[in-house]
Amino acid sequence: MKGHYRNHPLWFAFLLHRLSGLGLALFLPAHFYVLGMAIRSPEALDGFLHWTDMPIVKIAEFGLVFLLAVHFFGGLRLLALEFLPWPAPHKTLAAGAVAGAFLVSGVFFLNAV
Amino acid sequence: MLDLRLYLAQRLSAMVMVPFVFVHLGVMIYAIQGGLSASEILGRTQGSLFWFLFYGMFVVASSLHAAIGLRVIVHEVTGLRGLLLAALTWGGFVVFFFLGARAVTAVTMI
Amino acid sequence: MTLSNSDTNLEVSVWRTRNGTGLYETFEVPAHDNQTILDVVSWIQQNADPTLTYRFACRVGMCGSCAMMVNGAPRWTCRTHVNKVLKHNRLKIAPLRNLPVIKDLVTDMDPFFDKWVSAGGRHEPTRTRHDPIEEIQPANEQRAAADAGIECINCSVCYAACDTVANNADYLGPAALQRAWTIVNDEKHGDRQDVLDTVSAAGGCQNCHSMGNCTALCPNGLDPLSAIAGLKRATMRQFFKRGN
Amino acid sequence: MKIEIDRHDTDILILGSGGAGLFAALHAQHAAPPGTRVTIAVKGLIGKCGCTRMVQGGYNVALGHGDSVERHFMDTIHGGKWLPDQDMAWKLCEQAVIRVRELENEVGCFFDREANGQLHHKAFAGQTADRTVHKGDLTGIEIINRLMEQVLSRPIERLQEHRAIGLIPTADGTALSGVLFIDMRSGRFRFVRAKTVMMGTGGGPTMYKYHTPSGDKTMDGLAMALRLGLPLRDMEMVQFHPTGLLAGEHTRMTGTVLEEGLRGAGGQLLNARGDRFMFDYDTRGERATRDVVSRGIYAEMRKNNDPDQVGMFISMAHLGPDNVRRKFKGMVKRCADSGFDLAAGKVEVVPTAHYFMGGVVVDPDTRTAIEGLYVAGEDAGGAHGSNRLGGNGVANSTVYGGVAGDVMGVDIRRMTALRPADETVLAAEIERALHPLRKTPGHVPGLRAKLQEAMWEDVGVMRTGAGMERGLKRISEIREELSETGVDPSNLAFNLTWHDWLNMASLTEISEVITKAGIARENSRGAHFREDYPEAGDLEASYFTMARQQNGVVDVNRVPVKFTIVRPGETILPEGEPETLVAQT
Ligand SMILES: Cc1cc2nc3c(=O)[nH]c(=O)nc-3n(C[C@H](O)[C@H](O)[C@H](O)COP(=O)(O)OP(=O)(O)OC[C@H]3O[C@@H](n4cnc5c(N)ncnc54)[C@H](O)[C@@H]3O)c2cc1C
Ligand code: HEM
Ligand code: SF4
Ligand code: F3S
Ligand code: FES
Repeated sequence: MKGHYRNHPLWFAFLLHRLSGLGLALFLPAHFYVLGMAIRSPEALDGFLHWTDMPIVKIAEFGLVFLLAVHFFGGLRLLALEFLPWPAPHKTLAAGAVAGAFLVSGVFFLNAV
Repeated sequence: MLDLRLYLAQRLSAMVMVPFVFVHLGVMIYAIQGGLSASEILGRTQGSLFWFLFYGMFVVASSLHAAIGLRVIVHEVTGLRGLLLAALTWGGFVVFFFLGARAVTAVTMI
Repeated sequence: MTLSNSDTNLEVSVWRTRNGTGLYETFEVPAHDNQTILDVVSWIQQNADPTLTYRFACRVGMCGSCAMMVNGAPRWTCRTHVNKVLKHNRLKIAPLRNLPVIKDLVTDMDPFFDKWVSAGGRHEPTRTRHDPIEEIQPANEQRAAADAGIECINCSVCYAACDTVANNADYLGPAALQRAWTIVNDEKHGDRQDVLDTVSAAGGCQNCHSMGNCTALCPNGLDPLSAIAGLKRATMRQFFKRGN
Repeated sequence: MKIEIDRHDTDILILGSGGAGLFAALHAQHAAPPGTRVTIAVKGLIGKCGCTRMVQGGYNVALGHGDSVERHFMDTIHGGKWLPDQDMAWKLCEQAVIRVRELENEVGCFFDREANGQLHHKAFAGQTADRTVHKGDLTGIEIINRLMEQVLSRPIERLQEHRAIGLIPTADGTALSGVLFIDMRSGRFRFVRAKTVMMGTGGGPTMYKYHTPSGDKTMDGLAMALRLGLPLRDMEMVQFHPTGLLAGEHTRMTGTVLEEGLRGAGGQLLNARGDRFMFDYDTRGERATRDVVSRGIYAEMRKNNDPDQVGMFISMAHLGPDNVRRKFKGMVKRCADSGFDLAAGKVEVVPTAHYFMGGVVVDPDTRTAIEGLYVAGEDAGGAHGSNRLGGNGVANSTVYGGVAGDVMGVDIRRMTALRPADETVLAAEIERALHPLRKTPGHVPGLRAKLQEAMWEDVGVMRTGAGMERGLKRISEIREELSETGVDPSNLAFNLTWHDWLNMASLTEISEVITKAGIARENSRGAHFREDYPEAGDLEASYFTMARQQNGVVDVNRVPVKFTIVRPGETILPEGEPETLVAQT
């Protein structure tokens, strides 16, 4: 029990969830904006999508999928914790969520490169 | 800062998004194979009522969800409250929703 | 009795209130085998600086008066053995977080109790002293849920540990909400619906992010996190039942 | 030093927030006419100080298993060795029934149930029925938390961390005007006038080297009553709990209680050589009553006489460590927190001063000899006589606290005005508190240790006339030393050292009374054991001691006990009732 008291899975899960949520919320308008370009010209969109071939953009995109995955599984974990009257294997749930997130984003990443 | 209604709105929108995100993630993993192109995306989605409803509901849910999420963070970080906080929440929602609606129409309407 | 007048000293930094703010002052305190944080603080007041202020009463973990921040974490000091928290022979002791400081290590606990009361944490009777005592099976599920949080000593450790409390002044906090959950499960309570309404208002249970510091640090091993999750479910169920 | 004093008025003022204080506040608020101001003032935080919160075992009430108020009463009289005020003891037993129902039904406590849903009762030593209701082994937390919620949620004025330092009478001395406090947080004086005052500061024999009560209890109430000239009774009666934790002088854990149930469940007491010894003193061995076991341990300690190995040991390991861990979860964890293994090892114990039977003389309505002052709980004498049954302490404070609230609520209707204070007494009490601030600062804790040593050695578990005379001398030396020991006056806000000094002042004053009362009782009853007078004496001629301070001198008289309900050798149990209903093991 030495060390910092926030040093436990549930608090990290909270932090991760908040940061990923925030990241997604900032990305969301940008994402919508890019797709919205399709109204004016599919070419503009294409131009942008070519961009996405660049490694740095790939990484950024991977980051987004990662965020979504993290937030998604973290959210599922929270919903389960809050809505299902289970006895409390909270920490396992938290760990599972992170594992799930890595799995999905890992698959995405492997596919992307 | 949340009360029961905002909380429910956020949780319900999260639940609504579960299948959407699932599919969305799947589509992205699938689509990224071989790179993205506008025509590929548009070819799949344009004129499809299914995708219109799919992305339409996704946008509504995520706008609501994200607006409320930001509200919480803003309140907890800056201490903002009252009317200003409400204005920010709904302002956020409107921005998300407007951009989102534009995107959906762009990709699904001909 | 082990007269362990050991030769090692602890290096103890203690928060002192000075001119409206404060600072840490450091003391050398002799180490002993059986020594709690409260003993360390008492030693300083009794032998090094008679003006040091701290609070305790029962000295056995029942009154919840003695909690402080010890090496960064909130703890009941009368039952925290020095060895459990000591880092490099050093201790850093400060007043409990999330409450106004009165002086040195003493906080004003009124906000904590005000929230306890405003979360509906008070029994509304359904019987009087002239009625027999209600027969309640202890194994009954609701009773078990009520019993789970009943040994709270209102020490405010969870309240200090919770970052949501720190960032959201209106948030009722884990202890008060856990008390409300006990009441919601107490079949003797007169208006349980009312408690659910109270805890669904602006500072209520919905603000908890399940970060679990409360459960991780409760010195009595209570689980406010789960109690609050219980409230979230119950308030939601009530919402859909009533349809408003 | 210019002394400013804040003045403040209320109608009903309550000192202390233990079982007595909180119940008094609730009942007073209910019984008094609408608009009556009720104020509760307390040395710590409301509900978070005092001993009611520390109650482990439980609450005695005749509510089942064939038990009756008569039986509870007879046990109380036998336990008190015929010294109790019988009307008070009767009211205690009778009203406990109502009070427990009030606690369950109105205040919101939940006491443990049997599987069938009925109240669970257990038996403490010295009881002839399963009588004690409880909430696990944390009964006091349940009682005080629920009471505290009721009080905090009502319009009752709170003066927290306000230490009462003087009861201030009117100029003619027949009635009380109000109470002088130190607002501990600011260090300022505050005088609060009230039409009625209830004192429930809970005694607290913390002048002994080993003691169980909470740190805020230092006999302030009794010392104030003494200075006011009120009679105090049974002051020699200090109950020792046999098994206090011995963890060294540098830790506040020392003296705290290891629960009674450990011995009940088969825990063994071992001496330094590892041998059991209690059967040398009593056929019931470790399961004998508290006073007997305390004397047994004390006698062994004296025999052993080894400064490096002071205490005896309690050992549970033979019952199976896992079993012990399960059954005594709280106790095992508490010991572990302070570095001891109760489940598998052995833990060093000493008898520890636990409860004070003596107190202010009151009538069964809690009225005292002075108009406007009421006393309830551990501050009041009479209900327990020479010994208190386990479980009767919290019953006493909650029953009589409630009574005081009811009675004040009624009495206040005929008290139309607040009474002016005797300003000379007020000034004198302020002067008294300021005394140490004018002396050269010294080491107050050292003096307290000295007093605790003296009381433990000379006025402790076993007493002799010569020992107590020596004790008196030591006390008066300590008193003189205290009067020359100062406190740094530079910052009085929340100055604990100043309060340590004031604590010491109260403790020394009452230590003297305890010792003088002990000298006056030339027999052995209950908690008071004299090696030079080991017999109980003629029961028919039972007397209690009554101490009083006049012109600065404490005198002790003997007053015959009135057997208003039952005489020694008789019983009020119906013909043919079995002697005990407790299954014998
Ligand atoms: C460890 C322990 C275990 C016990 N277990 C049991 C048990 O199992 N069963 C049982 O029946 N009894 C038990 N007792 C005894 C019982 O707790 C007490 O007899 C009873 O609770 C006393 O109640 P009270 O209201 O008179 O005083 P307390 O509850 O002690 O309250 C006294 C109050 O007065 C305040 N006060 C003190 N001085 C001042 C001052 N100068 N100014 C203002 N306020 C002041 C204190 O801060 C406190 O709030 C136990 C006692 C202890 C110590
Ligand atoms: C199925 C997908 C999703 C689920 C299950 C989900 C679930 C949740 C839940 C339960 C919360 C509440 C956390 C709390 O109160 O502590 C939350 C917060 C949040 N979500 Fe989501 N979410 C999802 C998708 C999204 C998306 C797509 C975005 C962004 C556009 C987003 C942005 C946020 C933000 C900003 C927060 C606030 C974070 C905080 O308060 O710490 N979420 N989410
Ligand atoms: S829940 Fe635990 S940490 Fe919180 S106040 Fe109660 S006992 Fe203390
Ligand atoms: S730490 Fe705080 S956020 Fe919730 S789970 Fe506990 S109350
Ligand atoms: S002093 Fe009572 S809990 Fe620590």
